[in-house]
Amino acid sequence: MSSSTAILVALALPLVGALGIALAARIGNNVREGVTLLTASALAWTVWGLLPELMAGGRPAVSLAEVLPGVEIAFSVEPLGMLFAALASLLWIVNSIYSIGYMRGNRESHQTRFYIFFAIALGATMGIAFADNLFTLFLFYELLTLSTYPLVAHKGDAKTVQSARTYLGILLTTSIGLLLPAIIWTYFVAGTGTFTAGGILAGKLEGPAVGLLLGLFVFGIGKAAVMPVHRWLPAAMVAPTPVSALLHAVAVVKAGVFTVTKVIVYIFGIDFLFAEPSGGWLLYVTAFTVIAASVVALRQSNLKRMLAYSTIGQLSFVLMAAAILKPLAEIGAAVHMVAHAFGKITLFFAAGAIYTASKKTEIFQLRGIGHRMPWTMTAFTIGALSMIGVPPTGGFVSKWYILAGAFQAENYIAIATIVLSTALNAAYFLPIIYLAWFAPEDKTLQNEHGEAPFAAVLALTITAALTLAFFFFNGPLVLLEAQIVQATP
Amino acid sequence: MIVLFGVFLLSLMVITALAIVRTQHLFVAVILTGIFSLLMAANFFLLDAADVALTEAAIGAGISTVLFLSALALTGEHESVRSSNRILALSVVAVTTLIVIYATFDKPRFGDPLAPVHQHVSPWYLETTPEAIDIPNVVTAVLASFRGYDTLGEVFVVFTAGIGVLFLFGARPPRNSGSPGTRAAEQGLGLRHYLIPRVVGRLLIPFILLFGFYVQFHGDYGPGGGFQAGAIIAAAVILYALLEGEAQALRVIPHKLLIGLMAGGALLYGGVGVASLLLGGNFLDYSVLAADPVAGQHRGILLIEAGVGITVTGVLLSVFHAFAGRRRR
Amino acid sequence: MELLGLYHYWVFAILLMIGFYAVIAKSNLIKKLIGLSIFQSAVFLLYITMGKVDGGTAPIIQAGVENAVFSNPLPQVLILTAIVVGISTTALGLGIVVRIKEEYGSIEESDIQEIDRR
Amino acid sequence: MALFLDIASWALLSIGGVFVFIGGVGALRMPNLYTRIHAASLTDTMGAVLIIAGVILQAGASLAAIKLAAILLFLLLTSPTASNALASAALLAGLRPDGAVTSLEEPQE
Amino acid sequence: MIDWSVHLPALQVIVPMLSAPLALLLRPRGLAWAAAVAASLFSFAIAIMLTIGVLAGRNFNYQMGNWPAPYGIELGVDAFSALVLLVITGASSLALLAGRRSLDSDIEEERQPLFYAAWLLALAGLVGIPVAADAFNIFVFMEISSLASYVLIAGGRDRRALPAVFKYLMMGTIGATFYLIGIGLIYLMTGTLNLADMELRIHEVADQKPILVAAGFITIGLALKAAVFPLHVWLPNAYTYAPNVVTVFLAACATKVSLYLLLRFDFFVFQPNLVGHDVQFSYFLMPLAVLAILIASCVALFEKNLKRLFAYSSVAQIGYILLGASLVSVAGLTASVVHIFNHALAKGALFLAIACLATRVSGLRLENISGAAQRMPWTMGAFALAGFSLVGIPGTTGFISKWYLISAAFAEGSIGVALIVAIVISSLIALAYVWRVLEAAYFGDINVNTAPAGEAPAGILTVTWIAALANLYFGLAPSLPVTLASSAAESLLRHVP
Repeated sequence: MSSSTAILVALALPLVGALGIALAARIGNNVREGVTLLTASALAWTVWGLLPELMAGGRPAVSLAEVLPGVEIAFSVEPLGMLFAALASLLWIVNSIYSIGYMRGNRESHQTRFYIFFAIALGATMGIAFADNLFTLFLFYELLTLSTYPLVAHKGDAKTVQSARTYLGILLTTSIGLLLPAIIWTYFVAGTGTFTAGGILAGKLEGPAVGLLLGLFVFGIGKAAVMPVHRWLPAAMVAPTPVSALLHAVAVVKAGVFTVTKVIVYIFGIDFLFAEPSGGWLLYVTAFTVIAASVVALRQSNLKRMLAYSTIGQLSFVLMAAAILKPLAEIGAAVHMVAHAFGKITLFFAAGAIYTASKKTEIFQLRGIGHRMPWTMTAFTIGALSMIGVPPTGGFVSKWYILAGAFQAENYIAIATIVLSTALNAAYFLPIIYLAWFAPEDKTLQNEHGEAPFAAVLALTITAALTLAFFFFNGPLVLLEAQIVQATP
Repeated sequence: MIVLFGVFLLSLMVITALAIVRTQHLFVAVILTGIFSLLMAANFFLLDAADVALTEAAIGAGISTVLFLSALALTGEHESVRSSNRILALSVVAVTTLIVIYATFDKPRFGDPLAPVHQHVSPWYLETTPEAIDIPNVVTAVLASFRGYDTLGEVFVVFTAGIGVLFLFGARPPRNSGSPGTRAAEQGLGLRHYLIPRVVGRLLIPFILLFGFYVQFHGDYGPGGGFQAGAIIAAAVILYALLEGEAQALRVIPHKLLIGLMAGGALLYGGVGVASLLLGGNFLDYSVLAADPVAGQHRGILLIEAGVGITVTGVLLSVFHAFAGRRRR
Repeated sequence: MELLGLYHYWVFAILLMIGFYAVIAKSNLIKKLIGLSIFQSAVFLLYITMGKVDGGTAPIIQAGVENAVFSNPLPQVLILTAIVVGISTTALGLGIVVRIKEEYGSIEESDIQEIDRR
Repeated sequence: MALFLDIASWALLSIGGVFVFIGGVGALRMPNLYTRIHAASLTDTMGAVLIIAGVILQAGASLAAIKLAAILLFLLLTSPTASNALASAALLAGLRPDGAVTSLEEPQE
Repeated sequence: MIDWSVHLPALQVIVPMLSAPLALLLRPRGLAWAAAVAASLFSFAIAIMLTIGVLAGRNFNYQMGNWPAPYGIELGVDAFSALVLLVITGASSLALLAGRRSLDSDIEEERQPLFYAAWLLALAGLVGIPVAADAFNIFVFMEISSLASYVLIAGGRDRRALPAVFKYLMMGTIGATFYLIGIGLIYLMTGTLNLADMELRIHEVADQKPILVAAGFITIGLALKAAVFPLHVWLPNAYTYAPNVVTVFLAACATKVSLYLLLRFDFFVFQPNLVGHDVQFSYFLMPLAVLAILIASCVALFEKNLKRLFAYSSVAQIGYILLGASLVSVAGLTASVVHIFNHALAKGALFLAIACLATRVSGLRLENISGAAQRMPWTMGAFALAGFSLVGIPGTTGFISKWYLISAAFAEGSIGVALIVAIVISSLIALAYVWRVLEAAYFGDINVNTAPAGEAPAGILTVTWIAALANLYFGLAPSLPVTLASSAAESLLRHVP
């Protein structure tokens, strides 16, 4: 299969899958979930199949249609997108396994709708990953937002719909209100929106306008959850855990940071932005978000909300890394996306597993749960350590690169933030681990339960393993991402 | 002398208009409107617009008064005193008027033969008509041939109005509808019990019809044409309906026939256009209708005027019947 | 003559005003229609006035009469059309008024708004 | 001769005008509908006849004269009929000829 | 043998016009409908042929009765009018095809021939305006279309349709009469009625008072008929109480034609000659447009009756069209002309979807359709698609308009930014009101006694989906409207010195 067709297949597969799921659902649930798994693995296979060519420095591309003069729907694969796509497609398999366990364990309703929209969301994610220009990216960005709404509003009761509305409201408002003008502005100034190594705005725009445009982009891409447009993420936690796990730890939020990084690298160009002082505010905002989010996370009692705020922090962490605008830092940003993805999905899986097994959602309920659910809590611990950045977990690698970049740029604010946030992460994760393993469980509330369903446990074990493995085998990834930086003159 | 007369008429019109707006009694208002139209017609005549004067007299003073009266019969004759949003009205109106008056200052002098109006297009009509169409009445020439497409549109406006009224009155009136006017009942009976009007009316109707046809076919030579003729003929039939009762009138000219007239006239006009299209000319190019272009023009004008007359008659009559017959369903 | 010219135009303006006022201010629907027809006939007056030529006659070419001055035929044609359009509008409007009377039992705008509000 | 015709026609015209004037005054001043109709009918009988006759004399022997004559004839037929119809309509509407009602305003229905 | 392609402009008008009396004579049930559909489709085909011709660089001029302009009446078709013709005939055909069943329920059988005749007359009148090149002829056809559309609206079942129509009739007639006054004044100063001739001859008298006043009267009169913001009061009720498919037809094209005329007249006749007229034009229309966009959207946001909700949104959309025009730049005009096309698509599809709903739901209010999507998924799907197009979600036609409008505004500098803010805000409001409906339909729980029995009839549903998919198609491959619009914009601006 030629690489350009591979791209189209990768885009079409999930949608076809969604159709297949809809039809299979008439036959039976097992068939339906079979189709899901099949689609997921097929997708992963296709996407990973693109990897070798990319490592060799190839840039497969395909253009579909020219919508307006100079504005076309086109796709191309480059390291960042490849990374993102590979990550999402890989984790979708794991997540599907997990969802089966979770959805059945909790006897959720509308399961078919759930799987269908999940597939569509993945399709949108692929579109974002492979988008070759701003317009195409925006297209799939909106599709992702709309297709995840039913997933968030899954439960359908008043409270859920309310927070689902917040979710949709913030994401659509920011995207139409800020991102779209930013995109049109870009096209208007540069005459094109195609992602080009080294950026397209150099010389086209200078002075405060750059800062303004950057602002439109950063806050327009609400999925990146930079404060103050982070509110949707905690709101989205009403969704079933698999959704939170894949979408709000990986697909959606990563789509956000991924887009921002891509804009910084390929639209502005890091050198141009580095030279342009008016873009400097990004670092401060993200740094602030990192700290603030961690502090808020510290004060959460609900496990999933705590994870949500931790996610916000980590996202801004990636952005801050990108905003350092040094090659090493950019690599670090990319690596951290992966590391955080593995870690955070593990944590969410664990949270979901706990809920499925024991219906526990609050942190203080977790006293001594480690003995009842050893697998789950082990995975949880690994994930938490990765968040903090303790070797031998993936989190350490990324923090290392970012720190190196910060030193390279002699950017002391960044350094301080990294150190501080590490401390804070430790401050809100370690107590849980302590409670889970060493605190005696209180007999007052009845908790006669064992491990979560097998599928769930299997899934979270796999991700935990990935988290560990990433510490040792991150070479290829770093090489791949290095291409971005070398590409920039 | 003429000047004084013109001023007199205009002032009279203004006074009448004011009276119309002021009176509370709709019946009076309608009658005054008729008078207003007559004054307007006289004024048009002073301004050398014989055709327009005739039309205004026949349609403005005649038909529209009849329509208003029959509508009044169904709705009641008194206007409630309160009139809404005076201030707004006055301000809007004042502004408009001031603008219009402002416009009058650069206007070319009244009756100035050198005004652009008389310099550009109309001389061509006056010159071309004798050789191209060869009928004395230039107005008819312009109406029927040079701007025949407008007239076609106009016929269809009338047609639309007819359809509209029939459509509106096709709906069943609800049970709890308002008080039936007394006059409607009389229209039902006609003026049976008035001997003299019936006799005289019967005597007159043939003459009115005759005059109608005269206006129809003399339109090329003097003032007149399809619209006026249609109105007059319709008036004759309406008079008949008033005398003999509407039911009788419908027996003479049944409803189906009226519809047929409405559609037929319009189709006749359009058909002439299509025919000229098929004979290789442009749409409504009568010259191709006969070997000799001028003869063709004559034929075309005759036909389309007939179409106009038929449609107007049909529409006016069906509208009248629609109003008059409203109560007794 | 000059004055008379302006007088014609001013009468046009005044009639326009009267009709327009009736349309806006009157609450009675039939009165509104009457106002509308005055409004329109004012415009007719404007057109016909501009067609007049000093010492002209109706544009009907008599045989044998040489170099006669004719008034402008075009405005007359336009107004013939406009008059017919006017009567058509009036007829349709009256039809609607009658139907309103049947449905609402009143032809006063304010009453109708009242009825609809409840 | 022409002079004589002119004088005659103007005489007719002015007398007709007088009649019209009288009719108008009557229509305004008379106490009730019937009397008013009576006065008004004067206008379109005598008034009209005399004026049109005058105009005919002005026109001389031509097509116009014949048309005018026809108009005259129709007027003589219609206007009395109209007055009659009006009066009997008023009677039917319940207006009694005793000067009770002194305005054109009909009683409200 | 006759070369029919020469006669296309004339045929465009006379086909629907002459089939109206025929439809009236076709008494038996359904035949009138069939005739109407046939005529409408035929004129749609003619419009397509004209468009092809225009795209091939051919420009159609037609001398009625073979009398040379300016003495006779001239017809002319260029890119702009071709686009408008497409919109009108297409909307009419779709609405008629969809309308059979729902009209049967709205209108008694014996009245149907009259109704369809009126429909064809409305169509004829509407197409007559873009085709005509003669100021007075435009007036005549304006009246045909207005009278006919009064009739169509009066066909509504709800008695409130009648006062609505009466108001429409009043304001419409006033608008037309204003236009007539304007024409009269211009004629008084130039002695011609032919638009092209007028443009030339108006030049030497351009500075005289009657011309300025005429410009004012014509603009106001047309603005009245086009429901430009403060003069829109007739529109909401008229659209709300008309029969559903009539709303589809009129909402798609009635006001558009007046807008077309407004632009055509202003740019062809006044812009070239009146000094600084373009500035006055902008300063007069831009504030109105912005107000329309913002206020009407807000009203729509709090409206509970579906049809009135989208009627108000129409007022806002008219604001968009004017906004683009008021920039007096190629980009701006392209945006507004494209939006004439796109908005017609979006609104047409929306009202078609509403017509589908109306076949099952009684009383089109927000609370009645809660949960409707579970009973009529296809209808609501089309509705959602059209709704997104209205909002301007990428991939739909609405997005194309927004794209052009915003990029046109960027060229305007500081004012442009303010305009963009207004546009963005109103799109968000639009998003909000569309979403209210969708949420009620999809996530609201079914109310047993008002919930629809089942899916709408297949026929109307198919048509609705055709319209909805057209939104998608022209959103992804908008070359046709964009090409027409840009050449229209250039031809309009060519007249501005």
